[in-house]
Amino acid sequence: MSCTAREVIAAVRRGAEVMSAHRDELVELDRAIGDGDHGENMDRGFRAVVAQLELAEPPTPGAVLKLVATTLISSVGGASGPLFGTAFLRAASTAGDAESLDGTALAASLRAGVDGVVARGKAEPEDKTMIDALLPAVRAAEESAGRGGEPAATLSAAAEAAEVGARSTVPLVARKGRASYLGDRSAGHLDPGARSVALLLAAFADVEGAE
Amino acid sequence: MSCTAREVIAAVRRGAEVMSAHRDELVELDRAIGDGDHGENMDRGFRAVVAQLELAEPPTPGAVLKLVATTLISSVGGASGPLFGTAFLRAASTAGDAESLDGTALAASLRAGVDGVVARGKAEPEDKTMIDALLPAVRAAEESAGRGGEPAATLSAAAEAAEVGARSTVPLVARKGRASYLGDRSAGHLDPGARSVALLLAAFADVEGAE
Amino acid sequence: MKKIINAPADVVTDALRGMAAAHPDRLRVHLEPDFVTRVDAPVSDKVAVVSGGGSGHEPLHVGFVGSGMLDAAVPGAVFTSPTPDAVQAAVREVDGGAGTLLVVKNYTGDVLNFETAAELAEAEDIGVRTVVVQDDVAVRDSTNTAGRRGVGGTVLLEKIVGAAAARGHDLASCHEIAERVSAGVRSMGMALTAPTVPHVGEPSFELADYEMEIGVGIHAEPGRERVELESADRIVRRLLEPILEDLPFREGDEVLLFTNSMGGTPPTELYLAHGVAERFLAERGVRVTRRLVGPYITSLEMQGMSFTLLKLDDELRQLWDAPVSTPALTW
Amino acid sequence: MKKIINAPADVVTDALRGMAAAHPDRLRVHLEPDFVTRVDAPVSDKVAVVSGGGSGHEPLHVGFVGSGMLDAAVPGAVFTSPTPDAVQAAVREVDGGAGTLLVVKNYTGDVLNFETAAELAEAEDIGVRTVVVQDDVAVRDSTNTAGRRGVGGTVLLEKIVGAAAARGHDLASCHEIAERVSAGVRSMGMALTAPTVPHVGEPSFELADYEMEIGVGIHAEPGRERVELESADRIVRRLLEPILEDLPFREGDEVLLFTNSMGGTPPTELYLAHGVAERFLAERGVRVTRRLVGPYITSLEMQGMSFTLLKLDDELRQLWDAPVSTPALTW
Ligand SMILES: Nc1ncnc2c1ncn2[C@@H]1O[C@H](COP(=O)(O)OP(=O)(O)O)[C@@H](O)[C@H]1O
Ligand SMILES: Nc1ncnc2c1ncn2[C@@H]1O[C@H](COP(=O)(O)OP(=O)(O)O)[C@@H](O)[C@H]1O
Ligand SMILES: [Mg+2]
Ligand SMILES: [Mg+2]
Ligand SMILES: [Mg+2]
Ligand SMILES: [Mg+2]
Repeated sequence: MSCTAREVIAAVRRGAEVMSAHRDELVELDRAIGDGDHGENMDRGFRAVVAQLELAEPPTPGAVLKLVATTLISSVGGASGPLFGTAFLRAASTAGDAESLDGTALAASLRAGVDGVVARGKAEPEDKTMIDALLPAVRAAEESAGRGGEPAATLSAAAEAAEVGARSTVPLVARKGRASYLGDRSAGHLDPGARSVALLLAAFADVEGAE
Repeated sequence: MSCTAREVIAAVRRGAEVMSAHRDELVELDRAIGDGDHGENMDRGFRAVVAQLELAEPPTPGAVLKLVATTLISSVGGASGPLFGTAFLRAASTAGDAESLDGTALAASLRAGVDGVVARGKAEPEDKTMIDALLPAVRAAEESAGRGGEPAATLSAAAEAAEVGARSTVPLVARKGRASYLGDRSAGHLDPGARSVALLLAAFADVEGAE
Repeated sequence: MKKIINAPADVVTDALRGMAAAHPDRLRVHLEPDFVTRVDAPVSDKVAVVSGGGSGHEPLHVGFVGSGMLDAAVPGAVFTSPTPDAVQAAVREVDGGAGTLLVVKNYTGDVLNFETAAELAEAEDIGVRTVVVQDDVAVRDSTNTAGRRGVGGTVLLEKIVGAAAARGHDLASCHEIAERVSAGVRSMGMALTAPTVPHVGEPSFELADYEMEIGVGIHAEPGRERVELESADRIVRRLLEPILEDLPFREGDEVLLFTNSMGGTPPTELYLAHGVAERFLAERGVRVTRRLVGPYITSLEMQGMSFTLLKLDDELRQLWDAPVSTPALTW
Repeated sequence: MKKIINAPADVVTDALRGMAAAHPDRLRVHLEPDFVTRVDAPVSDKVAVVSGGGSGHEPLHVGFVGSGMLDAAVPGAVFTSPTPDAVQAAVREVDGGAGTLLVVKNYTGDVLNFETAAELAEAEDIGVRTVVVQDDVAVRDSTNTAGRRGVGGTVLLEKIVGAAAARGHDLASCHEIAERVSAGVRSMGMALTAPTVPHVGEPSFELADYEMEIGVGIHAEPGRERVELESADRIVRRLLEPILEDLPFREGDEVLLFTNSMGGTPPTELYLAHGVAERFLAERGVRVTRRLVGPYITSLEMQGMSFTLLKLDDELRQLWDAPVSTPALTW
């Protein structure tokens, strides 16, 4: 089994629901070590994505990912807008024109997306950013796909690893993004961007698992 | 017995002490129905008077009253500055060059002062202003002096009446000054200016009584 | 009390010292008695325009000293009218031989102190006329009050009469123009929070988290009513309706709309309210042709706002447009 | 949350509508994407100066659009960088053929979004150069942070480079001047209270009644330390000493001193602090020859202030003095 545009669209819609449901939680996380807008940013961005999907549903997984990317870039702003935007854009390129993605193709898209975030944001592991959720997620995805995992298995491996990775940001002292201004005071808080990554991947895995 | 410049000076100094001791109370009263500066205004004014008295002590009761008047006028500001200033100025005129004031002269000075406040401020009885303490005070002073009362008796009659008069402002709805903007909401509060009048007259009576 | 100050009693003087340091090319600051004059005062043969009042409403009046507006401003203690000797000293310093117009806000203290100052100046053969601004429709004008308070209209009046004086109008004409502005201007304000007077140390009133005060004065005097917080749309309506009712600003009238912050309300909210007000007035056919938006007459750090509407005619519009150069208002 | 607004999500757009109504003669306001241009843009053969960033710092940047300063400003959501398409649209609208200088405050979001915008504009053959302002000495500049934040220096840089563009400097020269300002400017701020972001509804941080935050950022980012409230004299010292330590402003140096309110701090306190700062600098032989005092880069309704010091040379001083005409800054 491999996932089609229809499934990617369903996953994105589910992601939007989750972002909306967790808006206030993400605002609170960002208020603690940032400027309190992350939940609003992600919610605004994914609402815009859903609005775009109402107008027309792109025909391929790659086209869906590209629509998500450009919509996030032009509606989120802040640090997370260009970073998530780049991730989806690179993932879209890698997905290309394929009608559907198998586990390996999915892992490759995820890898391209994560590399894009690293290239743009220049964060390193343990800088207390979304990278700390993304890197373990992509490694887990690649491993699962390498074992011949289906998209559902690949995504749920990624989601689990992202969850662990996000939680690992709690004790860290931030070295990138707004939280870095806090110095030592940033320790003891979950990074909002990492939390978003974990939430989104869990939402995507959810939908794939249900198919 | 009649009171000399020395005694008037002592009375004024005692008045200054009382204004300083009651500064915060008067601020609170004015905060409730005005703008919260009355205690600060009166304290600033009487401290300036004491500073002037340190430089030179005027030779007659009239000259002392005039010094109090001009100093209050140039240091208090607000509504109470010109009103108390006018009161002391008119009182000084009436005291003239006399070396000392007996009960009758004292009552006459007080009358002139009160008339001055009415002329400048155009308040009527029960408008909830200092007038409501001053008018009963001057009537009591005139009565006491008419019965041949000494300055000490005259002043303590005035002080007692002022106290009652001040308290009578509590239920009134203000029709003059800043408290009038409150309309019905001004009822239930003691008028700060009336309270100052009562405090000052009690302080003056205190000193005269002690002589 | 959270303020960036040293001794509370010195706040006004310390701030004036800072103003002197900040504007050496525009202002001359005098201490004891305290007043501020334009650096080139007196301007010969020009009517001098002098105003003043309690401090805490900055930039009013000290920030409006300069060419095309005030020749001098006399700040009293916080929320306390200045004393006559200070006003007299300022008048003496800026009168250029053509007389002085005193702009007074209608509060008992200001009226009485400026009255005495005018007498003192006249005794020195300085021609003095006084205009008393009383534009606050929150106060019902009746024999049961000290009369309407002078609020936002003061800013517009000082600009316009300052321009008239700069153009060479004589004292009688400046006074007539000032009275015309005063007759055609109305204001109403509201507060979300209370200010704290430095020498008091406590907020001037208590307001619950969900409450606002409608019709508040610039000394945090209570207003017409205390109601629950509402949307900007409704707040704007609550302020503009009494203004439109009081002075018949009618369909087709040309007006200046002044949207003022009480100090703590930031530009975003103020512009937002201004936009709502323009639509509200347009719907009623009132033509806004000039506007002023900003914190120009404030109440320390109070959050809140006020609207002022002034009926314009050709002369008033031209005087409004005339150049002005002061620390707080320049064009 | 006490604010004069309608729906929290519409605050920025609603405020822009009000700005359009308030300044029809100066500004053109575009919605979706949101940006503000001077009414006469594009100015042919002049370098266009474009800035932007999250809203909530007004008058920065929208209030600085006009002749002698910005050609366009691009406001994002409150405290959130604008998106690249909005910046690109603004550049397209104001570029007059001589290229565009982007003024970016150093925050991850702003840098990334403007970077993309620059790429998009270059793809359309518009010459673009970028200057990143990073003047906040509260943040230790090390590999352990996102680098220093851009704060008060941005206002001075926008004024000066705006004047250079107005005088006909080309893009390379404007960029060089901007880099010179950036190299010679340092800032530090403090807060007495926290702002409340409309879509959050709660204060951005909690501060006890007796506390202040030293080194706070304009998005209410925490600062160097949280200490007990102190006198203005000590607060001024706490802000100026790190500035003087960081960039050697030395005896004899000529500087511009910018005393900025974070929004909720009123003029009295600001001028008071300015006066203290001038004395402090004079004692150290630093010559203040130009000053700016007011709320120019704010953090919503936050009470607090910041100082910015800019080293002046003849060219920078002349560019500072050059005429400017915008809603918030005019001379
Ligand atoms: N340089 C970076 N690289 C990767 N992620 C980053 C970087 N800077 C910030 N982030 C992520 O962005 C998140 C904050 O996003 P958001 O609050 O939407 O933007 P902003 O910080 O501009 O307000 C952080 O929690 C962090 O995970
Ligand atoms: N018209 C008036 N006639 C007599 N007394 C007045 C009048 N207006 C105000 N007062 C008195 O002045 C007092 C207030 O004085 P103060 O607070 O010092 O001045 P302000 O009202 O200018 O702040 C009031 O409590 C009242 O007694
Ligand atoms: Mg954020
Ligand atoms: Mg009072
Ligand atoms: Mg007062
Ligand atoms: Mg942000």
